[in-house]
Order: sequence, then C-alpha cells, then structure tokens
Amino acid sequence: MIQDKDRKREVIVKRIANELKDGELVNLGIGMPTLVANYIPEGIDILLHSENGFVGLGPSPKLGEEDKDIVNAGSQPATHVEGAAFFDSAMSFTIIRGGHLDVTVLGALQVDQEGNLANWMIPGKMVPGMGGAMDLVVGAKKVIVAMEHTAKGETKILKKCSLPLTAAGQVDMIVTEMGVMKVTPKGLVLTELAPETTVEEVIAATEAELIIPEDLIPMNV
Amino acid sequence: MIQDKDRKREVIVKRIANELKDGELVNLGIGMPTLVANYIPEGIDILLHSENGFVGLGPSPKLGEEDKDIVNAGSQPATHVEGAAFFDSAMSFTIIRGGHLDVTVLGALQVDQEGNLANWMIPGKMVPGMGGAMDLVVGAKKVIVAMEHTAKGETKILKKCSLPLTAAGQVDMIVTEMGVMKVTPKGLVLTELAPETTVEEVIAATEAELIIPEDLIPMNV
Amino acid sequence: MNKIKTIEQALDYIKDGMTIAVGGFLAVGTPDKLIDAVIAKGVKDITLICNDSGFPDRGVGKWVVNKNVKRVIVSHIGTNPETGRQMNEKELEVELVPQGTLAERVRAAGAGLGGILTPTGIGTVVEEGKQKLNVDGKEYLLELPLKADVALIKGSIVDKKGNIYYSKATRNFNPIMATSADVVIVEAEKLVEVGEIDPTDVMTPSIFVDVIVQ
Amino acid sequence: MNKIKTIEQALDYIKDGMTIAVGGFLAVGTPDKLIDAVIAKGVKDITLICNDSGFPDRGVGKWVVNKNVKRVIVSHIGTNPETGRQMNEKELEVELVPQGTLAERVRAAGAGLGGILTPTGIGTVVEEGKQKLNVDGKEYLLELPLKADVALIKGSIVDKKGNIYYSKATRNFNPIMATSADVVIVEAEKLVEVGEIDPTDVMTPSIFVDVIVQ
Repeated sequence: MIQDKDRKREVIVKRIANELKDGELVNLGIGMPTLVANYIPEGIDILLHSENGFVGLGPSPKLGEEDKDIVNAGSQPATHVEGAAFFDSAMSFTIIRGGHLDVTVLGALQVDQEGNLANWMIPGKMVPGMGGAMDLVVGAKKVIVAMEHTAKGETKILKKCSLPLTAAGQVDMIVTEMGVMKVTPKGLVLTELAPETTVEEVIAATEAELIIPEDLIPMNV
Repeated sequence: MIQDKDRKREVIVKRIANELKDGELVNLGIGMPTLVANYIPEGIDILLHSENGFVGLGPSPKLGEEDKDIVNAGSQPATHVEGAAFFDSAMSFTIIRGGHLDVTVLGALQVDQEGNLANWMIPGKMVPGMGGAMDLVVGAKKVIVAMEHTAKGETKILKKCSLPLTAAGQVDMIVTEMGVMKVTPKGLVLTELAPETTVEEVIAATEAELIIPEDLIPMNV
Repeated sequence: MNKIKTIEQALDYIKDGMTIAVGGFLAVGTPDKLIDAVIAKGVKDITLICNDSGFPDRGVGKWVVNKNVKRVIVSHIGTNPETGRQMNEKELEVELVPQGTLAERVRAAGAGLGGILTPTGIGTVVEEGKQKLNVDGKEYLLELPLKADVALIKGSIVDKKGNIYYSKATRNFNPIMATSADVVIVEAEKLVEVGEIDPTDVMTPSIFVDVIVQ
Repeated sequence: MNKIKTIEQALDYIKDGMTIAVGGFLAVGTPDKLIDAVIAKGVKDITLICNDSGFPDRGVGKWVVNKNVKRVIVSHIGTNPETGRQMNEKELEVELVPQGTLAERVRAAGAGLGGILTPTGIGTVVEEGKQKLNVDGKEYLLELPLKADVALIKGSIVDKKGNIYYSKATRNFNPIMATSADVVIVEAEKLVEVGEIDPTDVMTPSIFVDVIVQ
C-alpha cells in the first residue's frame, strides 16, 4: 500500500494520463486532475477543454508573461496552444453536453458501485456549487474519477453514495492509489492493482462490493 | 380607389416607411416589402435584419461590385452598411424569436379580423414553405402586412382565413392601397383611408367586419 | 491526426440511406465540390437536413434533380420547382420546418438537449403530432433534436487542424450543422496553417471537424 | 441614437429589486466599473444572475460582501466564502444551477424559447420541483428561461453603435447575458468608431446594446 502522499498522486495521475488517446478532447477538473497534463505520454496529442470557454488550454504562463484575458476555469492565469479556439459558455457546454468531449477527469467526495458520483456539496458544511461538474459527468463520453481511495481513514468507494449526487450512474472508471476500478453492468470491477498493494488491502479499504477478475493486472503506470 | 399598380405599391410601401421609428430593427420580406427601404424618411435611422444572418443590410450593389459572400435572404447580391454584424442562423432567429426585432413587414395570401395570417402555402398548388415567416410573425414586436387589398377581384381580408395559417393572432397592422387597418381586441379597425378612396369602397372590398372609427384619418403618405 | 483528405477519401464516409446535414442558405455557404462528388458517386436515399432545397442547378438542389435524396427536412422549397414537383408526385418526402425551429432542432442535437420549446407554429399545421406545453400561461411546441450521420460544411478559411472561419453571410447554418453530426466534413475555400486563424475568431472549433477537403 | 453615456447616467437604469445578469466567469470578463458604481449608488435587493459569485474583493462578489443582493442564481459560490456564510445565516438566497443549464436558461430567455430539455441534473437535487419529460426513452429536465431586467456586460472592443468583440476567455457568459435583458449596458475596455470592428467578427450585434459606458 502506497503511503506517501506525493507518490499516491503520481500513481493516480500517471495512470490516467496513460488512459488518454491521440486526438482526444479532455477536461481536467481543478486540483489533482490538473496534474494529469504533466504526464501525457509522448506521441499522444490531446486537446484540453476549459469550461470558461476554450479548447487548447496550455501550460501555466511564466511569471510576468500572463495575459489577463486568458485564464483557466479556476481563474488562474493560463495559456493556449497553437490551434486553440475561444467561444462563449453556450458553446462550451454544447461541447460538453453534446457528447463532443472524450474524457472528463474529476475528483470525488464519494463514488459508488453503480457509478453514482458525489462531489459538489456536503449538506450543512461545504456547498461550493456544482459549477460545470453535473454537465461534464452527464455529457463526457468517458468519466474518470481521480481521488485517494480513502479520506481520514474512511472509504470513499461505497455501496451507495450518501451525499447529494452530482450525477447518477455516469462514472466509467475510478483511479486511486490502490488501483483501477471500472463500473460495469455486473458491478464494480477491480481491473488493475497498484504497485506495493494487495487485493486484500483494496477490499479492506472499499465498502462497495468489488469484483476481482481472474485477469487482474498490475496498474499501468 | 387607386387603380394603377405602381401607384398602389407606392402608397403601401410609403405608408409603412412612415411607420418606422428611429433606431428600430426591421425585417422586410421578399417582394413588395423590400421596397419599403426606398422610402425611409430622412432623419430616421433604421437597421435592416436579413434572416440568412446579419443586421445592417444595405442597398443592392452596383453591377460588377458584388461580393459573393454577401447576399440577402432571397440569395440576391447585397451590401452591408457600416456597423453591420454577421452571425449564424441560431443567432438570426434568437433576434427574431426573442423579441429583439421591432418590426416585420411581409406579404399575405389572406389575413383575417383576428390577426391570423396565411402566406406560406396553397394546398394542392403552391407550397414554397414557410422559411422564416412563422418565426418572424410570432417573434416581431410589430407585424405589418403589406399587400394589395384584393387578388383577382377577391378580397384578401377575411372574417376567417381559409388557407393554412402562418401564425394565429399575431398581425398588428394591415396596409393596403385602400387604407390602414389595425387588429384590436374589439376587432379590425380601419384607422386610415387611402387617397382617392371612400369608406364604402373599402367595406365593399373587405369580407372582414370593419370597425369604422369616428377619428378615421387620411392615410399618412 | 491528419484530417486532410481527398474528396474521394471523404466520400468513404457517405453511404446510401444516411442523414446528411448540409450548410448553406440558398446555395450560399454550401460546399459545392462535396455536393457534386456525392452526385458523381451516385449516393442514394439521402435524408437531407438543410435550410432549403436550393436551386435546380445550384446547391443541394442538384441532389433533388439527380434523385440522390428520398427525404428533405428544410424550411423552404420555393426556389427549386423540382422539389415541389417530386413532392406532388410522391417521389420525394418533404418535411417543412420553420427556419428558426430548424436552427434550434439542429443545435439541440449538437448540444445534447432533448428538445426545445418554441412558440413558433402554434395554431398552425406545424403543431400536428407534437406535444404542447404551457409555460407561464403561454403555449409552446416541443420540438425535437435533428441529428445527422454526416455534416457537409463550407469554410471560408480552415486551418489544418480543422478550425473554421466563415466569411460574412456564408456562415448561416454551417456552424450549427457542424455540431450535429457523427462525422463532419469541411470543404475549405482557403486552407491555412494551424495558428493563422486568431483563436478568438474561430467560429467552429477543430474538435468538431473530422475531415478537411479542398 | 447616441448610446454612449456616463456611468452615472447608466445607473439610472438600475433600481432596487431588479434582476441583473452580469457577464464574466470568476471575475474575468466582468464589468468592474459598473460593479463598483452599483455599490456606490447603494442599490439593494438585486437578484443576480451570473456564472458564479466571484471573490470577496473581485467581480460580483463585492455585491455579496456589500449586501446589494438578496438572491443569487449561479453555478458556483466556492470562491466567495461570504456567499456561503450569508446563505447559511439565511441572509442571502442562493439558487445553484449547473453551469451548462445556466447558459441554456439565459440563452432561452434571449431566444424566445419557453424552455429546454437537458439530461443534466437527472437523479440529483437539481430535479426537485421540475417537470421531467421522456424523449426517445431518455429522461430530461425541463429547464425554464432566466430573463433579466438589466444585463451588465464587459466588451474588449466596442464600437459607438454598440457592436461588441470579446477578447479570448473574456467572452464566456457575456454574449448570452446580452440577449437576455430588457436593458443591456456594456462597459467598453476600448471604444472605437463604427466600422472599426469587421462585421464578421462582431460577437454581440449592436441591436442588443442600449447603453455604452467607458
């Protein structure tokens, strides 16, 4: 079981980067998902979508080279790659909701074995709002959850989410520092096992019923 | 009663031109309505909307000065005025349907005293299609019908349209060579009388019940 | 990912019986070379989504004359007498859609909407067979998305990644059609290097475009 | 028709209790001078339609801090802790709307649509109190138009007739908000003569704009 915080993150985002295919349009949520951009394999040319209104999000600008009119969806200074395109919010969500976005990667508070996702509020506590998350999860062709397997020792992968949902039954894949899980019609399948991790550890850290297939393979990182 | 074809047209389009106010956005239908543009009073600055995707339609280009990328909604070579804006068809009808168009002027096969309009098909005969007419009539703040009062001796202003409707109850004003009629909650009111025309002639040429007010005035041409 | 193909290669995407959305408004902003190529290939039974059925010798009207279409979904057929003739002879199905409704139905397909409510068509034959909804005391028709298998688009300036700029009145239905189809083929009037179109001026982002022809 | 006014004159259009749509995304593309002027005037009980509630010291977030708003209709409040605090203390009503749904609801108001059907929010609290429709076997929420009394817009380049060009990522909700209000006030970063913006590059046609300030 990986213990180091940075190593956990690295395993998660590296695995997700390896999932992306040449030519895909990808939206990376705020926080850990953003880091996926740093691990895209060579030869794989993806385009990043930014909810606030463009495709072709580039790396952060150097200090002093910021353009006040280019920011990412988190309002941080950003750049665009060559061949980018800016547009309004209606077009931004036409792309998302209309099925033109290949992959969305986002964090979660909870996920469950039916592919339900909760990531936008904790009643009575934190209510940041859903932003574009509900549209992203409903609209993207592939929904990948990037998160640590547990929070404060509690599992985040449940039989049934208890927090208000972001969307019902839309998650395709969960990537944690313990492995890769896929939501299938039969249930949640552990398809890949993280380095330094045992199946028993994953099962112990998961409330959801995990299907362990015979062809379980090491995590592709 | 005006008999001359050209004089009829002139009276109709001149009267409609006098109806337009400074700063208004106006859509002129194909045919006679187009001629309204030639009679806009001095000092009145209107903007013309073209369904195919712009505001700021200008006069026809001189021979040899056509721009293949600028046509009007009838696919004829056109020009644009300074301060024009091109856009796509969704925006074109956002303007129309969303109540941003001040006036639409169009021809009719039939109009009735309830403000119903029929101008897009004659079953079994001519079916050009409605094009943008249904949206224009539903969306414009003021709907003005420009037409000759009769066709082949038959009235075009009826108690009830018999042809398939373009829209129900949307017409505000009918301008013919015999006068100006307004659709009101009480019925169809003859508000202005054309030159060389008597009230009796208008009534005789109209099937609809015409309300003749005491303050009937000469047509503003 | 090289999207630049020959017209012959592009035609591989176009099969008999497909629903094809075509940009342009009365043959302005229409991809003429693709129109001609479809005729040359002899594609049959197309369901055409377009603003209009063009003219007998211009735009998508040629498909009507050449019997490539079995059904047209358009707002206007008045400029192509052959469409009316075939309709009356029952050789061609014609679905007439108000132009603004057509734009919204195509856009809805592209935007993942299940439909839109429009006041246009209330009290007319357009409402036949459609669900009516009352919102805030006003009646609306529920109009459903119009999705296509392939969209044929004309771009004034296209970069090699597929970003499109439409000049003046050639834009019309092109950017909407480009969102609504599984495969989008753009005919470039002018093909330029990536980066030559200012990202702010792009009207159809490259991500919608699958094939570029010249 | 001279649309160019002083900010003071523009404020005459803004009254207590109005619904105001404001462009911008996390304070980028937001008309800052107009935001500040509304605070200086002390306008009260605003219902705000915006992508988000900004930051405490940037964008529409200042209205929250200064108690100009009684209700916000936004997709996100996470960057302005004061919004959350006032919501929890019941000092402020907050309606959270998914961002894509917000864009479509505002657009629907501008486009004269009675509503749109979206799959977003199905199976979540967003569906509470809303009509669900089944189209082709798939469930959708009927989402209704969001109309405003006034829209406050930021334009990168504005001509004296009111045509607007938005630079890069400042566009976001601005052009949609500009269609949705009875009165539209644009704050021009750069004001130019009519004709200086290429008609093909105009993003909000002048016909939507009532007042231009600098």
